[in-house]
Amino acid sequence: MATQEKTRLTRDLMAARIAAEFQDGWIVNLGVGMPTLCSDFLPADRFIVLHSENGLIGYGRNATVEEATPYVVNAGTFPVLLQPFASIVHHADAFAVIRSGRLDVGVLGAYEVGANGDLANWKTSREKKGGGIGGAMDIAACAQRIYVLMEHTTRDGKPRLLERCNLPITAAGVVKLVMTDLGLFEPNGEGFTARELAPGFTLEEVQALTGAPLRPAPDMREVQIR
Amino acid sequence: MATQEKTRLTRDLMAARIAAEFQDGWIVNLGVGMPTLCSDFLPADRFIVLHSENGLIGYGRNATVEEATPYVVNAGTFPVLLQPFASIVHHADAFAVIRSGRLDVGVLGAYEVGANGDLANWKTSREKKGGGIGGAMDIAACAQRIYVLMEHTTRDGKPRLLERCNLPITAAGVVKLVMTDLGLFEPNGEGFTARELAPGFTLEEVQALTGAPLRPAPDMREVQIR
Amino acid sequence: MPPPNKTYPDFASAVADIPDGATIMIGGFGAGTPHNLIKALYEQGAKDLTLILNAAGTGRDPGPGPAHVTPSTLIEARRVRKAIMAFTASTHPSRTTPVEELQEAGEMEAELVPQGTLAERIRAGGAGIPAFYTPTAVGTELAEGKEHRVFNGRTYLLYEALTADYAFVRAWHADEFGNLVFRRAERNFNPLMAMAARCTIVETEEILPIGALDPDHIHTPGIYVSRIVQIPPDGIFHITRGPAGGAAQQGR
Amino acid sequence: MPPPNKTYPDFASAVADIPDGATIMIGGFGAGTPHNLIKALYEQGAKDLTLILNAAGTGRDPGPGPAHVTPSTLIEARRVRKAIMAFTASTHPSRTTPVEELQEAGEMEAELVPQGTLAERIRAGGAGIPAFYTPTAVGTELAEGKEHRVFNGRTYLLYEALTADYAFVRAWHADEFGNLVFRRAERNFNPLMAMAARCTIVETEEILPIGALDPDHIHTPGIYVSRIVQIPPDGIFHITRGPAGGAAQQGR
Repeated sequence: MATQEKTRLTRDLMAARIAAEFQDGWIVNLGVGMPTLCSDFLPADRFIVLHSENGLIGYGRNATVEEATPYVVNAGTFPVLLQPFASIVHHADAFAVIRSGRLDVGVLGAYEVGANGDLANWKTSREKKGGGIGGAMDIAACAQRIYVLMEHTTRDGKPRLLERCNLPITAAGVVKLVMTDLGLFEPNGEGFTARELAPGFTLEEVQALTGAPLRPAPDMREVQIR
Repeated sequence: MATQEKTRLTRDLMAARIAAEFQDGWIVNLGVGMPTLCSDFLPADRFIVLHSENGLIGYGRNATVEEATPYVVNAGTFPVLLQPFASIVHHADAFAVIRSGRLDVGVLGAYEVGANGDLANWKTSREKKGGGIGGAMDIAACAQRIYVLMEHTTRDGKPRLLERCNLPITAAGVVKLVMTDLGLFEPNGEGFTARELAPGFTLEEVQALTGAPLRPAPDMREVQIR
Repeated sequence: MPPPNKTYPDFASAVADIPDGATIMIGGFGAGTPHNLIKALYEQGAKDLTLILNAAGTGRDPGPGPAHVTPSTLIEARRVRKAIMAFTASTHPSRTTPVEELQEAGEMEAELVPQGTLAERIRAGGAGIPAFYTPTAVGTELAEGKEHRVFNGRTYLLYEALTADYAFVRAWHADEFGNLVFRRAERNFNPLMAMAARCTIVETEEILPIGALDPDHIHTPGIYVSRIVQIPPDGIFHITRGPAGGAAQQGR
Repeated sequence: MPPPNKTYPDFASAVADIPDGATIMIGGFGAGTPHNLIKALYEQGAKDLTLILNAAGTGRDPGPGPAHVTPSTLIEARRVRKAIMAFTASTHPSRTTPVEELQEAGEMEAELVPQGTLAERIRAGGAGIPAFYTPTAVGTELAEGKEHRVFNGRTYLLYEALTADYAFVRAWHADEFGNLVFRRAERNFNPLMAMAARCTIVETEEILPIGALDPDHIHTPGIYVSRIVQIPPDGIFHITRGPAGGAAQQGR
């Protein structure tokens, strides 16, 4: 394994891996950006309801150019397909689903995740007045659990998994699982538990790119989709 | 006029007379009981939207036995007909219409009306624990104006138009017009202004059946539908 | 994978697990009442219940035969600990209801709530809103002891949300996933209660295959529904006012 | 008497009376945006506006030609005094928006509200609820200065309702009375805003005669609608993401 080529995970692989965590019967919200890729990788042997902030309850994979209509789009406004069991509600009722705790998981992008489960994904500096919250703050505060899907480091190589978030948080202590291009991690209070690592990477190599102590899970392994 | 026979108004006449007050474009809620009779007497030259607590927006006259369906009923659960422009909403949205002040008038039955416009129509004694509020308290608190449709006196001849209500009130100072079987009256703070009287009745005769001072309107006349 | 089929074979099995002490919302406002589920609950025997509903029915005039069980029947049988309603008394001042009598006798609790506030509290329960302010009932006996607060110069009362363990809902059509369509005035409280309960049980005139309903026409998304029973030919489809004002049961 | 016909001949006449200083809600979430009304407002000239909407658009990348005016175009033209939105910054951290720049420069006010709270504040405005509590944003920078309150052991924030002078709404079908039907994801904020504004102006693909819509399928009752304009063949029907992520205007 030490001689294996190091391969950061592709966005599709990251989406597919986190989608494999969805359990049968779950109601799932996929955040704008990378998380919406998950809709193409739902586990075939489980019944999953994809929910979108704009009121789609039961959408499916991304539409091809031929299939796309301007009427059926996900929260990122990309065209998707409806499932046969789909229904539509207005924006307040879409957030009624969220606030009442009915989302089994929200999969969100992030700028930073803290070892205490804090999520920061709405503002890129403390000084800026503005921000892009969208539905993330509602989802983060109210879903049964939050999974994060993000690059392990910033564009200039700085870690995004930190002991504590530097940026203003979206919600406190809500992240249960973080999927990055270097593996699958669980916040554990003091740092992160590495459950899976990208092919060819050692724990030490990933630790060097992580801003909090990494601990290997007892059964830590290479990333596997199922 | 003094020799004319005294005629208390029929329920239909009372309903028709108060319905003649509805202005073009008004949204109107008709309370359970006598007020629902108004739907059979809407002014033909005005556009009126009848709203019901159960979510019918735009119903019309009472259905005949042949026309009745169990699906289309008014707040009193009597079968009515839908207008061609009708729409249906759920109970919370039906009360959104009410609470947001969009009812131009609510026509309600009452046990008592005070000279200060107070309405009492949900409880028949101060001592009783229970009551029948239904939608009346929301309508009374939020409609632009309240018209009351009731018998002028109780079954044992006691007045229902009073200086102040004896019974617990439904809302304070909301009644603008009271239609009884003896005429049409406006609460004026100290008593009631008689706008119209039932055929053959004098102001003195009606005053004797009224629990607050009656003042004749400058143009007081016999009840006329239009 | 396709969705689970939530169809139950009969009303008895759909209400079988309701325990003593459960809180149950019951839809309907004249039209749209889940008569068959109410009857099945009566036969099932659960007691010490809390009911949330518009009105309980008169109880004294249960209509034609044993088929017509109303919430008042449950109340008369002393199986309801508390009721939250917009009518605890009859609209006819000369009649008394079982709720009034048991409440006066201290044998049950009844909370009287204006109907719009009741609907909004149920809506809030389903929407994850714990409490809200409303102008209704300010200045009345019901406002005593309630928190008053002024917004933009007007006084409002604070009310908390309502949720339930179960909701009994009556729909016109359902698909096997539990997507619901209501017909006309049968909608009323039903979609709100479906959202506010942990387990929503539906009786419907017809269960359709998945895909038969237009997603834009669905009033209650299937995610809110746990169990569906199709009303059998000998079930209760409607109870309407008879010619003399009494109840008349109607078949399909 | 039949209902009034609320049809207006064109977008210019439908927005002609909007005064300086008006508060305007604008529907849409990608899909369901009233592009033609936004463009007509831009051409009409009203300024000192308050806008309530999900996001303003990037402004810098207005898509193909002058047809594609976004709320950001109004903002860049310094005609917006205040915006209440769920996105005041771009989701791409590398880009800045006109709102951000004007806000930093003190030239306009921007209130950032979580999207679910924004939707609920608009819903409350239309429902006559002056204020409500929500769990969203507790523990964040947005909660600073807000009233915190505990219900059943959980902490919530108080938010007040939003209403507006005008709402711009995009519907699939309308009838002449203003009953509206939305298609799929175009519904989003539109029916909520229609209820929360004193004057709701609708652009629609097709105006149908009264009676053409099933009352059970209507998403917005006509009582909430004041003006309706049918999008002409040369109007903007949809603006969708092009192959490269940019905007592409689509005809019918």
